[in-house]
Formats: sequence, C-alpha cells, structure tokens
Amino acid sequence: MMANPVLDLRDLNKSFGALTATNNLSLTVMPGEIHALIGPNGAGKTTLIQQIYGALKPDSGQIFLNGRDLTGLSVPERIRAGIGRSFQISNVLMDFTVLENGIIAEQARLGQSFRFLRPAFSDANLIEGASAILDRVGLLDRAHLPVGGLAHGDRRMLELALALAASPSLLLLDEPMAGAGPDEGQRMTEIIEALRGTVAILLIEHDMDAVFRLADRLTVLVEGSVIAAGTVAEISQNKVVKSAYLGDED
Amino acid sequence: MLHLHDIESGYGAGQVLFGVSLSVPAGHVVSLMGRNGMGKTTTIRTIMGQLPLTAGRISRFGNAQPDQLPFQIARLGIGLVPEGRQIFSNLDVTENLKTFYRPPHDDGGSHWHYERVLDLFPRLAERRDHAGNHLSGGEQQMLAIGRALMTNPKLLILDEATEGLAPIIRTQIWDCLAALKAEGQSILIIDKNVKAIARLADHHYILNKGRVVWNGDSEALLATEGLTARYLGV
Amino acid sequence: MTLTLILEQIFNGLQAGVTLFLVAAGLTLILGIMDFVFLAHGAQVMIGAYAAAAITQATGNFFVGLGLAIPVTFASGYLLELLIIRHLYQRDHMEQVLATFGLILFFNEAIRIGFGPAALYSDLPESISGFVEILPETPYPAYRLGVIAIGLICALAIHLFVSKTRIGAMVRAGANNPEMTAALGINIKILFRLIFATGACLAGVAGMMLGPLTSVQPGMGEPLLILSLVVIIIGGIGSVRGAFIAAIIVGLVDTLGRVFLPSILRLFFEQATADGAGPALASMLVYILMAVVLIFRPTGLFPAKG
Amino acid sequence: MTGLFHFANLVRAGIRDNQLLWMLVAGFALFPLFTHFADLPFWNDVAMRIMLLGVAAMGLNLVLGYGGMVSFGHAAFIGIGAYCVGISQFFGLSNGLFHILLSIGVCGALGLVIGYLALRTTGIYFIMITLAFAQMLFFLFVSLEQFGGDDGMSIDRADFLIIDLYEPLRLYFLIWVALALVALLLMFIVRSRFGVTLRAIKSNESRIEAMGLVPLHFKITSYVISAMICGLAGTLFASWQEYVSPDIMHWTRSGELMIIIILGGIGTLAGPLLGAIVFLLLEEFLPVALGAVAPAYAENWMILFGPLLIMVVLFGRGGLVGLLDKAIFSRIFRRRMAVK
Repeated sequence: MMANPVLDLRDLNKSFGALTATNNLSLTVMPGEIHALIGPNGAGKTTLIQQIYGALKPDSGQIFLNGRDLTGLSVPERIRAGIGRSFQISNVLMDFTVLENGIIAEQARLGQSFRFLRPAFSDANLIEGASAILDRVGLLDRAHLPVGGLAHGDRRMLELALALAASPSLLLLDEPMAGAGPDEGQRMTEIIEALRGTVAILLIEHDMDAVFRLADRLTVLVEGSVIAAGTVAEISQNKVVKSAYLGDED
Repeated sequence: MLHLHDIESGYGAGQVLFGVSLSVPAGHVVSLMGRNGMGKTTTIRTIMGQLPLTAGRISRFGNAQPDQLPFQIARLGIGLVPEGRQIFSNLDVTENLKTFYRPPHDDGGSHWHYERVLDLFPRLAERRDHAGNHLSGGEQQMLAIGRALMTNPKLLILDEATEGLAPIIRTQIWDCLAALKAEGQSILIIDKNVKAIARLADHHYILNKGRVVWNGDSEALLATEGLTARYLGV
Repeated sequence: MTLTLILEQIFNGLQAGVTLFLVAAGLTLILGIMDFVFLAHGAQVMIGAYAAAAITQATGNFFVGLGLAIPVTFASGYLLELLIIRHLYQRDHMEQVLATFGLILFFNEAIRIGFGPAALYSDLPESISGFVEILPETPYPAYRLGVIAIGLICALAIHLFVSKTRIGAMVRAGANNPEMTAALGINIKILFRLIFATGACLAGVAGMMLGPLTSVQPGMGEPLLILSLVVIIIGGIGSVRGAFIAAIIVGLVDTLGRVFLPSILRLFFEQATADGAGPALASMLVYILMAVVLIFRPTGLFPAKG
Repeated sequence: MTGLFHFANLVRAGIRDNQLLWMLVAGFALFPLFTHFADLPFWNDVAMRIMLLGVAAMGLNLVLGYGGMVSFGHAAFIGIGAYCVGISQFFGLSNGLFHILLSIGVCGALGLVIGYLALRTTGIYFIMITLAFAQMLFFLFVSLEQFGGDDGMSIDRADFLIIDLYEPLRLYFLIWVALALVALLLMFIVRSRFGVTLRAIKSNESRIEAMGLVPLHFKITSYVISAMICGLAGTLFASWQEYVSPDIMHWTRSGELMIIIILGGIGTLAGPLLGAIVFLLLEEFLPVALGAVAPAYAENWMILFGPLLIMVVLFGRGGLVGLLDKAIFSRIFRRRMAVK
C-alpha cells in the first residue's frame, strides 16, 4: 500500500510574460524521502520552490500538503501548516547572535512572540529550546558568536537549523551547499543525510556528488517542464537527461 | 586582447577566485568551463570591473590600468552578454539595441548596426516593437547578443548564452557564434555544452573552486580521460 | 455657481496641475531611478523664483529674468549633485532625509539672509497682464493661460525626451538595471547628474512662473514639495507619465474642492455644518485621494518597475 | 559639551544603554535642585522641553530605530495629543487625567488606521505616505476655524487629579513621571519577546515570515504604541506651552524628531533623550555663538545647523556624539604620538 504523499503538486503553471517558468508540473514528495530537483539554471527550480512556499502565486494548478490544499494561503500560514525552508542566499538574522537566532525561532514555534513583559534573551525555557535547535546542526559551541562573524558554512547550518525549528513535515532546501567549501559541503551532506526518514525533503542542489548520495528520487526540470523523474540509477542512465542537462546535443 | 594574470577577487569578505590566469588572443574563441559556483561568472564580473580586483593584473587590449569603471571598460571594446540575459524590460527591442550603439574602434573589423543585427536574428525583426519582458527566453537571448554586438566590441563575452533554452534555439545560437568567429570576432564564452564548445572554441580553461585546473585545445579536451566527468559532469 | 465660474476654476486647477507636474517630474526620476529621498527639491523651486525675481529687478525686464533664471537653476542643481548629493546615494533613506532636511534649512536661511525675510512681489509686465476671453464673456488672465501653455509644452517635451530620444532610453534603461546599463558603456554617473540638474531646472521653471502669482518668500517651495510627493505617490514613483496624470488630477481636485466642496456639502447638510466641515474637508481632499489610491494600488497608478 | 562627551565615554567603558538612560532620567529628577541653587530658573523650562521632545523621540524610536520603519509623520500624533487638550477644554472638560487618557486613546486609534494604510507600502513610499498623512491632519486643523484655525487656541494648565499644575515644578515633575514611565515601558518592550521579534523584522523580515509569523502584526502594534507615546508627549506639551496651534504638527517637527534620534543614537534606549539634550542645547547656543561672531545674524543660526546635519550624515556615522568624541580623541591621540 502506498502512503499518502506529504507534498502533492498538481498541474502547476506559472509564466512571466512570454517566459514559461513552470509548465504543467506535477510532482509528489513521499513521507521521509529526499526528493532532489535538478536542472540547468533558469529551468524554474527556485520559481517552483517559491510557489510551494507561497511567495509566488501559480497561474493555475494546486498544491497539497498532507492532503490539505495550500492554494491561497499566505507564507506564514503555510509555515504553520508544516513547511520549513532554507534559502539560496543565507537568510538568517545577521544582527543577532547564533543563540538569539535560535531563541527567536523557538518563541515563534511556541507562539509566544506577542508577549511584552519578560525579557526574551534571558529566559531559561527559551534558551533551552533554542539550544536544542542549534544542537541538531552542531552549532551549540558557537551559540554566543554574532552571526555576522560566523563562517559561511556555519551560516548555512544555522539557516538549516531555523528551517527545522518548527518541526516541519516538508523541508524545502534551496541549494544548501551553495558557496560552501569542500569540508562544509561534506558536513552539510551528513546532516541532511541524518534527517532522512524524519522529514520529507525537497532539495535543489547543483553539487551532483551530494545529490547522488542524498536523493531517494530525482526530478529533472528543463524550461519549467519535468523531462524525467525516477531513482538516482534511472536518471543517471537517462539519455534525455544527459542531452538536456549536459547539453550533449548533436 | 585580454590577459588575466593571477587575479583574485570575490564578494566582500568571501574570496571566490584564487589566482586565475587566462588569455584571449585576437581572433580566437576561448571557453571558460566548470560547474556552477566555481567562479566563472565572478571572473567575468571582475573582467568587467563590477567586482574589485584584490590581487593580480588584468590587461585589456594592452591597457592594464587598474580601477577602471565598468562603463570605461565596456568602451575599451568589451561587449557583455550577461548571465540571465538582463534585458531592459521597459525598453522595446529596437530601443534595447539602438540605445547602446557605438561605432567600431577601427575600420578593420566588421561594422554592426541595427539593420545588420536584425538580419542576423530575423525573429527580433518580427518583434521589434515588443517590450523586453514580452519576449521568450530564446528571443531575449538573441536580443542580449545583438545588444552586445551593437557596441561593436573587439571582444565579445558570453556568460551561459545557451542555458535554459530549447535545443533548436541553442543550435541557432551556436550557428550564430560560429558565423561571428568566421568573421574574426574574438570571443570569451562560458558554457556547459562540452561538444558544442569543443567545436567552436580554440582553447579551453576549466575552473574548479576558483582556480584554473586545466587548459588546452579542443582535441586535448575531448581526449583527456575523465576530465569532463570530474569537473563538468552531472 | 455658474458655468463661467466652473470653467475658470478648471483652468486654475490646470494651471496648478501643470506647475505641480514641473516640480514632480524631476523628483519622480530622482526618487525612482536613484532611489534617493530628495527633500530639498522644494528649495529648487525657491531658487528659481528668487533668481527670476532678482534678475527681473536688476535688469528691469521680466523676460530676461525668466530666461536667465533657467541656467541658474540648472547650474545650482548640477553643483548640488556634484558637491553633496552624489555622496549620499549609497546611504540609507533616513540619512538622506536628514541630510536633505539640512539642505532645506540651509537654503531657506541663506535666502533669508540674502533677500530678507519678507516676500518679494514682482509685477507682471503690461504686455502679459491682460485678460483673454476663453469663451464669450469669460475673461481669463493671460499670464495664467501662458503658464498652462508653457507647462503643457514642457510636459510634452519631457515626454518626447524620455520616450523618443536615445538619452531618454538610457535614462529608462538606467532605471531598470543600472549595473547592466553601465556594462554596456553608458556613464550612468553623468546621466544621473544631468537628470538631477534637469529636475532642478524644471522645479526652477515652476518657481519662476509662480513668482508673479504667489509671494516669493523663504520656504515657499515646501508646500509644493509635499504636494508633489503626493502626486508622485499617486502616479507611481519613477513614472513621468504617472506624474503628469496625477499632477493634473491633484491640481483639479485641490482647486475645485476648495471652491465647490462647501457649496456641495450645503446641499446635503445644514449650512453651519457645511461651512464648518467644507474648508477642512477640501484641504484634506488630495490626501484622502492619495489614501484611496493606495488602498487599491499600493505602488501608485503607473509604477515604473515590475 | 564635556558632559556629553563624558557620557559617550561611559558607554564605551561598558555602561549599558539602559543604565545610561536611567542616569539621564535621574539627572532630570535632580536638575531643579541645581537650577534652584544656581538661580537659573529659565533652565527648568529648557529641561521640560528636552524631556517632552525626548519622550516623543523615544516613541518614534520604537518604530524608527527598533522596527526600521522610517515614519516621517509622527509630529501629527504630538499635535493630536495637544489638540485633545484644547478641544476637551473647548467643550468644558478640564480634567488633565481625562486629557491624557483621551489623547492616548485617540492617537492609538489613529495610529492603527494610519499604520494599517501606510504599512501596506515600504521604502520611499512609506516615508512619503506617513508624511502625507501628517500633512492631511495639519491642514485639517488649519482649516478648523472653530478651534482657532491657523491661530490656534490657548490652553489652561488643567487640573491633574488634585494637583494644581500652576504651582511651581508641579508640571515639571508630571512630565518627569511621564518620562520615567515611558522609559520603563520601552525598556520592557525592547527586551521582551515582542521587541526582540520587532528588531528581528528590521534585520530580516523574510526570515521572520519563514518562521510563520506575520511581520505586519508586529509593525502595526509598535506603530500604535509609538503613536500613543507621542500623543502623551503632545498632551503634556500643550500644558507646558499653554497654547496649541497647527504649528505643533508641522512636518518640520517630524524631521526634528528624526534628527534628535539620529543625533543621539538610533535604536538605543538612551539615544533619543541624549539627542533631545544635544538638539535643544544647539538651539540655545548656536544663536549665541553666531551672535558673538556676526551679531546681525544671530537669528539665522539655521545656516549653521543645516550644514551641521549634512556633516553628521557625511562624516559622523555614530551620531553627533560619536563625531565629537572621535574629533577630541584623535587630537589627544595625535598629541601623544607627537610627544613620543
């Protein structure tokens, strides 16, 4: 028996003027799987993530998360419905320390952000929750560093930690390895690997070593259309993919 | 035409290029290859003066004066076809072309002007009154190439000019570049399409993590075992 | 309320509208293209008015005053950009507010020291102080008619310049993507400076034309600045076409509202209520209009980007 | 000036922002003692103005400094607060406590409406729209003839509960209590979960959205709170001035508030109060200084103040205090180098 998909995209379309960014796209992400989305630059990968996330509105089609129709919901509503996201360019709170980032995420998770009296950054409960968030990506020992002074790879880790903070059922990772050095990329791969089975992940990544190691399934996107989908083994043998992605046309 | 000597560059504190050297001789087509994030576009942006050079030297047409502004560099004779095309969405096709016309530097080379660009890309002639944001991806790419040609560049730089396009459009672009080469146009090109670029370019550089890890001619590129898989493959 | 009165007020509204447009045209490009909060644009109006008035007094010829004031305002805008403004492009909006606020204080005080705090009045020369019959038995001041004509000519010239000339296309390209424009060999710094100086010049033209209609005094530009900000918000920041349409709308709404709103209210309310609320409502009308536009179109009627 | 320089040093020496704030507040409590013994009663008046502008600037700083919203129309709330007194008295309602509650309520409601409309926009649009709303209210009061129009209306220092505010120093300490309460309120808000989220929104709005929060809710709430604080300042301002006219909400006053905050140090608790001190001292002493050099032009002190603002923006990133500090420090430093 097939389990119900966590994410179910049905016939999504999105164009900007004459430019078709998403073309009749359907895709599912099953519970606990890592589903990688690959394709050349400009294929519409980030545009697709933006539609799932709610920052862009599809022209037509539907988006279901755990069977619930997300179409029409705002970004914060979708987050509360169970989506977590890391961005292509590090999107963390630069003017705060690592721990403070965690505390702000923790109080948001608890729904306590609208309280006016007690100081937040010295609250023992929040510090405890934030520490747990940071511990998952191994940043606890750098908790008191300002984010501005953090190495690039650590910022990517923090970004992932914040995306995970609210225990989402679907994690959207937009090029988590981008700009990371080899060691950092390795660390990130291991951390994502460790998440397998605990949360469904939709991953955009250019580092093919990482994709081949992480992905349970792959979807190849070219000019907004799915040109192939399947397991790593299937895709790496696929001629169409090779010509479209590598561009070995004759 | 263009010589880079051990250049270093990057964004703010993050260094991307760690000593890149390459040359584009007159009349040659040179390629720059590598996976995403290896520093190809950063190299182009540094050549154009859009990113500061932190070490090394760039000589453009024998002019090695540092700290030139992008518009001065463009006027030396570099025509840029940028990544993502960057068409002016609020200008129509004609304006996207005519606004940037500059006469050729010397009478030796060919002279590009509005009519000639439209001859090269008949699709653009059909859509000359359309605004930039009402063009398809392929048309935008043609417009970006035409726009760079309108500056009558001594060196044309193309950053991923075939990325994300339908195969038939790509073939058109490659044919067009081959025609330009036949006219003696110097070109520096970034692309991922190994076979097509091996046919077009005379010399190739492969970038990995901000360094040139290999360079050689097309024969060597195709002959070297495992090169494409290691640095360029999926 | 006669047809004559209505017609006359429509012309007054037009005259206010085109003047407003001259102030707003440059400002919308400065705000839209350079993303620069330039509060001292009103000071350019004042400089234009004083330059015209002073040169008129010195030479005794009104037209020489108008003619010479144009290069003066162009030069003042050019120098201001060169000396101070260009150092502020990279700063955040708040710092721009603060610095250009400082410029306002400086210019107002400098004028006060140079010309005294009292208002200057310049009389119109005989030749243009007469009336023209716009309809049979409907005389209208020739000078105001001239202001409308010059304003419309300027508007047409600006429109043709921006949409038809090569430099205009460069300006629009610069508004769309300054980095790419520079990479194609356009010197956008000079382009920006010329836009700035031209904008100052247009504001100056508005100031010198207003001179004979209002009092020329320190701080005279600020009410116009605020109104032209309303115009720009309604029209959409960065859009010259939007500025023109919005300027005419604001000019007409403001002028007609002040004249007719109290009597319109009198149709629905008691006289006392209408007389009390009428002027108050009339003076708020353009701001209410702006709020309404924003509720439906948060980036104005004709946004330049996107 | 050396006093301010000293405070700046205290900050550097590790005196925390809130400690500096409470030192200043305590200083204002003791200030009448000083004026009494030094026989300088005029300076009590200056101190009251400083406190009033300080309270208003603190209110604005919540949205400007902590929330990153460049509101250019907060003078309107000061004006509404002041007119709440004038109009209440016009209708015979003379209780000061009532005036304060009324103006806080009215400004809160108005802040909600203006905030909701203005916060639909960002960047330059937001600056311009807040300015335009303030102008709308300005012209409303200019044209309300029954409340004095352009000429304004005079105000009795109302009874505040059983205190007769005409007695010496009663109003001074009423203002001081307001200052202390606002300082306390802001200190709590800024450190609270709400305040922390507000600061995070300023830092990176899209990350806060990605945490499932709606930034607009936080922004509007802070906008309303800041409008209420400015309303309170306006109410007391009216009592202090015994007069209210549309001038109180002229757009240049919104500019002044912004200047005060930036001079003192944006996004700090003590900054607005410090800035108010600097601003009013400049206003008192620049004419004197200018008069000493060119007696005919003492009134035209703005000719110095305008360029001073430009200089602060161009060269003094840390506000005027930072600028002075740097100048004095570098001179001392250079002298030491020379000695060596």
